[in-house]
Amino acid sequence: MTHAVAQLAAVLATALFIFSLHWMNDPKTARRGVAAGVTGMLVAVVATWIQPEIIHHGWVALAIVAGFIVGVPLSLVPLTAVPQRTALSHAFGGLAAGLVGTAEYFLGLTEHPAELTAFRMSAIVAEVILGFLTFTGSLMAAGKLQEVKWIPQRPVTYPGQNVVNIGVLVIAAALGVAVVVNPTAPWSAQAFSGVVGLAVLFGVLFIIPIGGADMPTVISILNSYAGLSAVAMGFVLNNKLLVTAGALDGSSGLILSIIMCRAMNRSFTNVLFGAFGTVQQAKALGEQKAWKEETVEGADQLLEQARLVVVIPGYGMAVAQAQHKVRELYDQLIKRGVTVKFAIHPVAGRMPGHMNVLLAEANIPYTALVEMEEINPEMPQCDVALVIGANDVVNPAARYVKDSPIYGMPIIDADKARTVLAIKRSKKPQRAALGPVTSPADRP
Amino acid sequence: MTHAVAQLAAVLATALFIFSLHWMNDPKTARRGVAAGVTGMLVAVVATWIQPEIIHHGWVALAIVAGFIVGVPLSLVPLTAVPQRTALSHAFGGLAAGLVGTAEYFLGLTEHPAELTAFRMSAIVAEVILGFLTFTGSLMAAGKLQEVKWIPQRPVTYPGQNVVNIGVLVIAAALGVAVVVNPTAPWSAQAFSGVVGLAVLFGVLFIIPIGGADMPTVISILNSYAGLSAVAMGFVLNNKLLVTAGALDGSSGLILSIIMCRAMNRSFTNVLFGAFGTVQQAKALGEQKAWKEETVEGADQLLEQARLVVVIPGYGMAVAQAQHKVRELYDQLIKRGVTVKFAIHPVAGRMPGHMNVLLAEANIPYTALVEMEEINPEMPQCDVALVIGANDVVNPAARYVKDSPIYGMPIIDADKARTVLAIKRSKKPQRAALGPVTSPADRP
Amino acid sequence: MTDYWSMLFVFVLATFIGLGVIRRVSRLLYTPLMSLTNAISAIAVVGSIVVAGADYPLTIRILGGVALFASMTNIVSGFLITDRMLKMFKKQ
Amino acid sequence: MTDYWSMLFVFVLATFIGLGVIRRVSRLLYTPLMSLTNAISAIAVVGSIVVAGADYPLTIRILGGVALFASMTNIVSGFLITDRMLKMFKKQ
Amino acid sequence: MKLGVPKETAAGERRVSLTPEVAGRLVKSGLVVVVERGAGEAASFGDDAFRAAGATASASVGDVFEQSDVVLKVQPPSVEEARRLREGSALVAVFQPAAEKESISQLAARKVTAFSLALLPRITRAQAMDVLSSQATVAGYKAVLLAAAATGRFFPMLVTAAGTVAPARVVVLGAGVAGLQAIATARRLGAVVSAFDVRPAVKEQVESLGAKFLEMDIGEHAETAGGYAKELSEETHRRELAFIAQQLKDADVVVTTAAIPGKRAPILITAEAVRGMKLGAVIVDLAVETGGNCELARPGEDVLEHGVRILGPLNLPSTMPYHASQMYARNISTFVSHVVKDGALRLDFADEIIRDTCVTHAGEVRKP
Amino acid sequence: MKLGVPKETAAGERRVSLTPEVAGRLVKSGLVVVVERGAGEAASFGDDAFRAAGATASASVGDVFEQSDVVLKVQPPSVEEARRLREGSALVAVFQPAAEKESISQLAARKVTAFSLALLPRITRAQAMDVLSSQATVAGYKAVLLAAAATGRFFPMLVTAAGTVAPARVVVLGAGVAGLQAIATARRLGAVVSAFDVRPAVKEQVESLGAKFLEMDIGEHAETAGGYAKELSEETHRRELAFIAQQLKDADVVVTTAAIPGKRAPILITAEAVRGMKLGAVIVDLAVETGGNCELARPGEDVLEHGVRILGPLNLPSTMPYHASQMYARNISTFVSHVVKDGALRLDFADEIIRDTCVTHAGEVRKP
Ligand SMILES: NC(=O)c1ccc[n+]([C@@H]2O[C@H](COP(=O)([O-])OP(=O)(O)OC[C@H]3O[C@@H](n4cnc5c(N)ncnc54)[C@H](OP(=O)(O)O)[C@@H]3O)[C@@H](O)[C@H]2O)c1
Ligand SMILES: NC(=O)c1ccc[n+]([C@@H]2O[C@H](COP(=O)([O-])OP(=O)(O)OC[C@H]3O[C@@H](n4cnc5c(N)ncnc54)[C@H](OP(=O)(O)O)[C@@H]3O)[C@@H](O)[C@H]2O)c1
Ligand SMILES: NC(=O)c1ccc[n+]([C@@H]2O[C@H](COP(=O)([O-])OP(=O)(O)OC[C@H]3O[C@@H](n4cnc5c(N)ncnc54)[C@H](O)[C@@H]3O)[C@@H](O)[C@H]2O)c1
Ligand SMILES: NC(=O)c1ccc[n+]([C@@H]2O[C@H](COP(=O)([O-])OP(=O)(O)OC[C@H]3O[C@@H](n4cnc5c(N)ncnc54)[C@H](O)[C@@H]3O)[C@@H](O)[C@H]2O)c1
Repeated sequence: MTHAVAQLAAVLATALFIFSLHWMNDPKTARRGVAAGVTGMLVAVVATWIQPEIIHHGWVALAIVAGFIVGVPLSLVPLTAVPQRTALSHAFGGLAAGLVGTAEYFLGLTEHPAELTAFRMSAIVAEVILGFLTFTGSLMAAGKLQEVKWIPQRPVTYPGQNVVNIGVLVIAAALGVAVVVNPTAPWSAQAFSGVVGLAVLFGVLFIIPIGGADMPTVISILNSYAGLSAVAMGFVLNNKLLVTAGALDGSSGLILSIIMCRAMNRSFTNVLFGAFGTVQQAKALGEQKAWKEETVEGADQLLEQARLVVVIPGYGMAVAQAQHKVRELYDQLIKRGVTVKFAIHPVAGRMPGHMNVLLAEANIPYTALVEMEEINPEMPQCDVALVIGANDVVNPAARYVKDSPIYGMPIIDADKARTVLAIKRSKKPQRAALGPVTSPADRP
Repeated sequence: MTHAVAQLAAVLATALFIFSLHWMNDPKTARRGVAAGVTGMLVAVVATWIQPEIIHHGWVALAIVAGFIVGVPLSLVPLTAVPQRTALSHAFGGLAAGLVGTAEYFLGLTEHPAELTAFRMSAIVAEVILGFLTFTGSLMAAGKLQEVKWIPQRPVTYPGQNVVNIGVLVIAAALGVAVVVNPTAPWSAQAFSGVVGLAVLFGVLFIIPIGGADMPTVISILNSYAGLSAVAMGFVLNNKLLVTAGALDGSSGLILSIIMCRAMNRSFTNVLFGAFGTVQQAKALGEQKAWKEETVEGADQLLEQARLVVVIPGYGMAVAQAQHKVRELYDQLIKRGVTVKFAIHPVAGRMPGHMNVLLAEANIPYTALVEMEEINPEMPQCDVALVIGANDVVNPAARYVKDSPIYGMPIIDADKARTVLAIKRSKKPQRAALGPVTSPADRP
Repeated sequence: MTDYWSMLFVFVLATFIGLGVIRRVSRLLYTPLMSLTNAISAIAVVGSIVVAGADYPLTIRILGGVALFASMTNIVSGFLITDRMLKMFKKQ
Repeated sequence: MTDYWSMLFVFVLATFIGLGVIRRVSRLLYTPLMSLTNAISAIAVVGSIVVAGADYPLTIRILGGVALFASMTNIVSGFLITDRMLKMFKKQ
Repeated sequence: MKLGVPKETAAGERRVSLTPEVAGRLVKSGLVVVVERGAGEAASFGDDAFRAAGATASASVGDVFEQSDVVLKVQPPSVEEARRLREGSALVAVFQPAAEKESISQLAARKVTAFSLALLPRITRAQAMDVLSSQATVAGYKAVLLAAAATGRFFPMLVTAAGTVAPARVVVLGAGVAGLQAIATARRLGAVVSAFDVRPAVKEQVESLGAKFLEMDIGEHAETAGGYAKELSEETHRRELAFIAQQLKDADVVVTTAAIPGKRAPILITAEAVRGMKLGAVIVDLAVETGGNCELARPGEDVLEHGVRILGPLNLPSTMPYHASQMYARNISTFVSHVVKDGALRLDFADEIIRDTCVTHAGEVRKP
Repeated sequence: MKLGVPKETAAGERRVSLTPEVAGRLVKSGLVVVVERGAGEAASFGDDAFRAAGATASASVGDVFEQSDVVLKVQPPSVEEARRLREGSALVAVFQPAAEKESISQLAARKVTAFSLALLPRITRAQAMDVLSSQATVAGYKAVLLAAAATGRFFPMLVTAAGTVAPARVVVLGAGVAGLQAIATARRLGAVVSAFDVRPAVKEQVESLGAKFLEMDIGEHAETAGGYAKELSEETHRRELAFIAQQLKDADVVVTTAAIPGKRAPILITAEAVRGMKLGAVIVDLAVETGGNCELARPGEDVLEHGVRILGPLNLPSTMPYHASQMYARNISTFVSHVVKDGALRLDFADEIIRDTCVTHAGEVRKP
C-alpha cells in the first residue's frame, strides 16, 4: 500500500515538476510554476517519509528543521548576491548527492555486498564523482563571485593546465572502474575514497582558470551536473522520481549553458571542457575582433539583455525595404524596456535624408533618431550596435586606411559598442562588425 | 542478451519516434522526420522478430508481405482520397489492437489463467473496447467520406440518440468490469465476446449522427483512440515501446482534435461525446450566429487555412494605431500564399480617406485595397473576414433595424463570409461578428 | 507490480512529450502529420508479431497474423503517403 | 535487470521533456529559472531521507543527515528566492 | 427628364457639377444630361468625354438653362442665371440662403424649386451627398500644400551631409473634416503635427492620425447634440486665445479651420499672437470666407505681418478641379437620385434631406 | 581673419550664405564674421540673431566687401560686386565659370582668389561641402510640392463617401539627388511613383524608395567612371524619347531632373510626347536652367500646351530660403574651414578640392 502511495506520489511529483518548468514559459504563470514545484517537492518528501523503512523520525525532522534554519536566511540575500547563492546551493546539492552515494557504497560494502552489482556500482561512482566535483566547483565559484579573500579572482592559468585537469579526471575515472569491477576487494574502500578525493580536487582545478565574467555559464553547467548526479542517485536507489527530476534539471542546465555560450560567442565544447583560460587570453591580447555568424536566437538574446541598443541603418535597409521589420524590432525592444536609438549618418543611403524618409514611413518617432555627432560619445555605453545594411558609414577604414575611397569621412563608432551585430546581404567581411545575423525577415 | 537488445531497441525506437514528430515542426525537416519514423519502426520490428519466442517465421513473413502488398497501393490513392485512407488505416490499427487483445485473453483463459491479473485484464478490456470501436467507427467514417452507397451520407439522428449511445458504452463497460473481476468464470468468455460485440456496435452508432464536414475532427479523435489502444496493448504485453509510441499518438490525436474543434468553434467536450447531431440541428435552424471569444491560436489557424482573407479596417484600427501590426499580419499571410484584400468602406474612420492614410503609411500596396461595391459580391467566397476596429461599416443593423442611426447605409457584407473575426477594444457584442479575438498586438 | 508503475511513468512522460512536440508542429503540416502518427500508431505491430509468431495455438496465431497484416499495411501505406505529401510540399 | 531498463527509459523521456520545456522558457526568466531548477534538483532529498531515517548504522545516518540538511536548505532557499524574484517581476 | 450642367461663371471657379463618369451613370439610369460647351474644360474634362458618356455636350448656355428640368450647379446662381431658369424647373447648388437673398427671391419669383446642398442634414443617409465634407477634404489637403510651398522650410526631418534639417512644427486649429485632412497631409509630409479643437471627441480622432492633441480645459460643453461646435462663452474664449497664442510661439506652420455652422468663424489668432510667432512662420486661414480665424487674414490675400505670412485662400476646392468635381458630381448625383423618382421630382417634405435642403419651392422661399 | 556675408542682390534670391548658427560656430573657431544689414531677412534670419551669435551684423555693403578677407556669397558676384571686392581678398560662391566669363575676368583683374563650389569634385571628403547636392535636395522636394499644388488632382488615394479618388501617377525622369528626393516626396504624399534614368545603378536606389523603375534597354554604357551620366548616342536617344513618350501617356505629374555635368540638359519630352499626355497633366522641368528636359518648357514660365501645364521654375532652393540657407551655410563653412588654416588661406593646389574649385587666383583665370 505505502509502496503504491510512493509510486503514485512519484508520478504526481514528476508531473508537477514538469508543469512547474512549463509555467516558467511566461512571467504571467511563473509564480504558479513555483507553487507547483513546492507541491511536487512536498508530495515527494511526505511520500518518502511515510515509508515503513524510515524509523528515525527525530533524526529526519532535525535535519529538515536545520535545513529551514539555514535556508530561509539564505533566501533573503540581496539580489546582487543571487549568483553566489545559486552556486552555494549547487554545492549543497552536490554534497548531498556525494554523501548519499558514499553512504550507499559503505552500506553495501558492510551489510549487503551482493547488492553492489556492476550497474549499481557504476551509478554510485558516477553519483559520487559528479556530486563532489559539483560540491567543490560550486564552492569555488561562489567564493569567486563573493570575492572571498583567499580565492583568486583573476583566472589562474599555467602551462599544461588542461593536461593536468584531464589527467585528474582520467585517474578518478580509472579508479572508479576498478571499484566497479571489484567493489568488495580489500583495497576497494581506499580506492573509493581516492575517487572522492580526486573529484573534490577536480572541482577546484576546474574553476580556478575561469574569470568572474564566465561564472554564470559555469554555474549553469554545474546545475546540469547536480541534476545528473541526482539521476545517478535515482539509479542507485531505484527511484524513478529522482531520475526524472534529475533529468529535467540536467537538461535544463544544459540548454541554459548552451544559450549562454551562444550569447557570449563561445562554442559549447569550448566551455564544457573548462578551457576558458585560452579565450580569456585571446581577448586580452588584441583588438582584432573576430566575426562570426550569429543565429537568430543568439541575436535575440543579445538584444533583449541589452540596456542601450543603437540601430545604424544604411542603404541596405532601404534596398531590402526592411523599415517595417525594423519598426517591429523596435516595438519589441521598447516593450522589454530596452532603450533604442537610431544613429543616422549624414550620408547613409543614396540621397540626403534617405533614412529619414524610410524611418518616418515606418512611424519611428523623431525622438528616437540621433545624429552621428551626438551618438558617438555614447557608443562605449552601447550594449549592442545593430548595423542594418550599412557599410561605409561604420567602416573604420575611414579612419585608418589612407587609400580607401572613404578615408577621412567621419563614421559612426559602431566598433566601440560592446557588441556589434550586422545584418547584410552577402558575407563579404564587414570590417566593423562581429558578423552577419540572418535577415530580420526570419525573426519570430 | 536478446532481451537487452529488445530493450535498447525500444529506447532507440522511442527516441526516433520523438524526433520524427519533432521534425514535423518545419517543412524543411519534415521528410527527415519520416525517415526517423521508418527507422524507428524497422528497429522495433527487427528487435521483436529476433526474440527467441518467435518461432513461426514463415507465418510472420507471410503477414508482413501481405501488408506490403495491400499497403503500397493504398499509399497511392489520389490526394483527394487521403482522408478516407487515413480513416481506413485507423480501422486496421483498431482491428489489430482488438485482435491482439482478444488473442491475449483467450490465450490466458486456455493456457495461463494465473496471468490474467486484474491489472492485465483491465488493460485487455480497454484495449479491446478501444480497438474495436476504432475499427468500426473508422470504417464508417471512411465509408462516409468515400460516399459508399449503403452508408448514409447525411447525419442520421433520432430522439434519445445520446441515451442509446451512452447506454451501449455503459453496458460494454459493465460487462468488461465483470470479466476483469472474474476472468475465468464459465460465462466470462461469452461476456468478453459481448464486450467485443458492443464495442463494434458503438463504433457504428458513434459515427452515424455525424456529417461529412465534421469527419476530419472525428478521424483525429479516432487516431487518438488508436494510440490509446496501443498503450493498453503495451500494458498487456509489458512493452514500454508500445506505451510510449501509443502515448505519442494518443496525445497528438488529442491536440489535433482540440485545435480543429477550436477552428470550428466547437467545444472539445461537445465533440468528444459524439453529440454532433445537436450542433448540426442548431446550425440548420437559424441565422442567429453565436459569438465566441477566439484565442490567438485559433485565429491564426483560421487565417492560415484560408484562401481569401478580407480585412475590414475601421476607426478602431486608427485609434489603436494598429496599421503596422496589420501590415505584419498581411506580410505573414501573403508569405503563406493567402490572398488578402482590404475592403475599405467609404465612411470607415472619422474623415474621408482615413483608412487610406493609415494603410499607405504602413506601406500596404494600393493594389490590395478594394472598394465596398467591388468586394461585396465576393464576400461569400471569403474564408475569413477580419474586422479590425470597425463597427458601423459592417453592422447589419444598417439593413434591418429601421430606427438605427445607420439604417440604410450600405455596409460591407462581412456577415456573408464563412467566418468573421473581429478585433475590438471592448466586448460589446458586435452584431456581424462571431466574436472578438485578442488584439493583434499579442500575435506572435 | 513495480513494472506497471514503470509503465505508468513511461506513459505519463510520453504523453507530455507528445503534447509538447505536436503543439509546435507547423499547421501547414497537419495532414501529413496525421498520416505520420497513423503510421507510428501501427507500432501495435510489435504485439502482433509476438502473437502471430510465438508458440501459440493456431487460432490465436491466425488472430495475430491478421493483426500483423493490418498493422503492416498501416506502416507501409502511412509512411509512404506521408513522404509523398511532403515531397509535394517541397515543390511548392 | 528490467528495472534498470525502465529507469533508462524514464531518463531518456525526462530529458526530452526537459529540453522541450526549457527551450520555450522566456529569456526574461532565466535567473529565476536557474534557482527554480536548483530547488528541484534538491529532489536528492528523497534519497537523503532514506539514508538518514532507515535502520542503518549511525555513521551512515550521519552522512544521510548532512545530505538531508543540505538538500533541505536548497529546497527552502531555492523556492523562496525564486518566488521573491518573480514577485518583483510582477511589479515591473 | 433632363439634367442641365452649365459652365460655372463665378470668378475663379474651375469645378463642374458633373463629370463624364457620373453623367454616364445618370444616362444609364434613364436620364438625359445636357452639358454646356466647355463646362468641364477647366477641370480637365473635355466635351468629348461627356459625349462618350452619352451626354449631350456642346450645348449653349441658353439651351442648358431653358431645356433642363433640373439644373446642377456648383456655385449659387448669379441673378442673371436665376433669370434664365425655366419656370417650374429645379436647381441644385451649394449656397447659404442668408448670403444669397437676392438670387433666392429671383428663384422664388420664377417658381424654381431650388436645393442648397450646404443645408444637408449631417445624417448617415446623407453622407454620400455631403458636399461640405467632400469639398472640405480637398481644402484641408490643399491648405497644407499651400503652406508647405509658402514656408521657407522643409516639412520632413532630413539628416544630411549639410547638417540636419529639423522637421516643421505644424499646428492645426479646428479638427473638423478639413482639419483632420490637413493633419493627415502634414503628417504624410513628415511634419510634427499638433492640433486643437474645442470638441472633446476630437482628441481621439487627432491621435488616430498620429498627431498630438493640444489639451486645454475648456470648462464648458462646447458640442451640440448634432456633434457640431457651439460658440464659447466670452471668458472661455479669452482663455482659449491665450492658450493658442502660447502654442503658436514655436510653430512653423499654422492651418486654421475652425467654424461654427451658420455663425461667423471664431477668432483664434489675434494680431498679438501673430507678433509672438517666429519669423518666417506661415498661417493658412481656411475660415477666411466666414470671417477668418486669424484677425489679420484677408480673403484671397497674402498678408505679411511681423515676419509672418498669412494666407487667406478662397475656394480651395476649385484649385483642384479634377478631383473636387469628381467628388462633387458623386454627391450631387446621389442627391438627384434621391429626389428624382421615375423621371419626376418627388418632393416628400417629410424626408429631412428634402425638407432641410429645399430653399425655394412653388414660388415660396422656405429658408430665411 | 574676416569673413564677409553680403546680402544677395540677384533677382529673387532669398538665401544667405551664412546662418546665425553657422556664423556662431565660425566665430567660436576664431574668425570674425561681418554680415550686411538685412542679409538674412528674406530667409527669416534677423540681424539680431547674427549679433547674438557673435557676428558683426548691420554692416553696410561697402563694409562687407571692402573689409573682408573672404566674402561668402550664394550667387555669382555681379560685375558691380566683383569691382567692390578688395584686391587680394577671396570669394566663395556657386557659379559655372563658362557662364560667368565677364565677372570672372573682373575678379582676376582685381587679383581676387575666387572659388566656385559648383566645381567641387564629387569625392567623399567633399560631401559636407557639396552645395549642388544640398540645393538639389531642396529643389527635388519643392518641385513635387509645386506639381501637387498645380495639378487638379489629389496625390493620395482616398476612399470616401463621395467615391474613390485614384492616386496620382507621378513619373520622375532622371533620378539624381533631386530626382530621388522628388520620388521620396511624391511617395510620401501617397502618389504612385515610377522613375527613369539612364544610369543602371539607379534602379536599386529608386526601388529603395518604394517606387517603380521604368526599365529600358539602353544598350550602351551611359555612366562615366565618376558615376555621372554621359550623353547618349543619337540612336539611343531616339529610342529613349519613344520609350518615355509611351510612359507618360497616363502620367498625371512628371518631374524631370536629368542633367549631364557641363552639358545642355538632354531633351526627354518632345512636344509630340506632350500632345500624347492626359488633359490636366503637369510637368515640372527642373533642368530648365540648363536648357530643359521638356522641349516646351520656358525658364521661369508656366506654359499651357495641349491641356498640359509645363512649369519651368528657376532657383527653387531660393523659395525655401530658411533650410536652403542652413544647408548652404553648413557647406560653405566646411569649405572655409578647409581652405583657411590658422587665420590664413592655405592654397594647396595639390588638394583636388582646392584645385578644382579655384576659378581665379593671383590675377590668373584658372578655369575656362
Ligand atoms: N546619402 C547620400 O546623399 C549619398 C549619396 C550618394 C552616395 N552616398 C554614399 O553611400 C554610402 C552610404 O553608406 P551606407 O553604409 O548607407 O551604405 P553602403 O556602404 O553602400 O552599404 C550598404 C550595405 O547594405 C548591405 N545590403 C545591400 N542590400 C541589402 C539587402 N537587400 N539586405 C541586407 N543588406 C543589404 C550591403 O551588404 P553587401 O556588402 O552584402 O552587399 C552593405 O553592407 C556612403 O559611402 C556615401 O558616401 C551617399
Ligand atoms: N469617414 C468619415 O468621413 C466619417 C466622418 C465622421 C463620422 N463617420 C462615421 O464613423 C463611423 C465609421 O465606422 P467604423 O466602423 O470605422 O467605426 P466605428 O463604428 O466607430 O467602430 C469603431 C470600432 O473600433 C473599436 N475600437 C475603438 N478603439 C479601439 C482600439 N483601441 N482597439 C481595438 N478596437 C477599437 C470599437 O470597439 P468598442 O465598441 O469596443 O469601442 C468599435 O468596434 C460611421 O458611422 C461613419 O458614418 C465617418
Ligand atoms: N454623417 C456624419 O455623421 C458626419 C459627416 C461629416 C462630418 N461629421 C462631423 O461633423 C463635425 C463638423 O465637421 P465640419 O466639416 O463641419 O467641420 P469644419 O471642417 O467646418 O471645422 C469645424 C471645426 O472647428 C471646431 N471649432 C469650432 N469652434 C472652435 C473654437 N473656438 N476653437 C477651436 N475649434 C473650434 C469645431 O469643433 C469643428 O471641429 C466633424 O467633427 C465631423 O466628424 C459627421
Ligand atoms: N560624394 C558622392 O559620392 C556623391 C554625392 C552626391 C551625389 N552623388 C552621385 O552623383 C550622381 C549625380 O547626381 P546629381 O545630383 O548631379 O544628379 P542630378 O540631380 O544633376 O541629375 C542628373 C540625373 O539625370 C540622369 N540623366 C542624365 N541623362 C539622362 C537621360 N538622357 N535620360 C535619363 N536620365 C538622364 C543622370 O543619370 C542623373 O541621375 C548621383 O547618382 C549621386 O548618387 C555622389
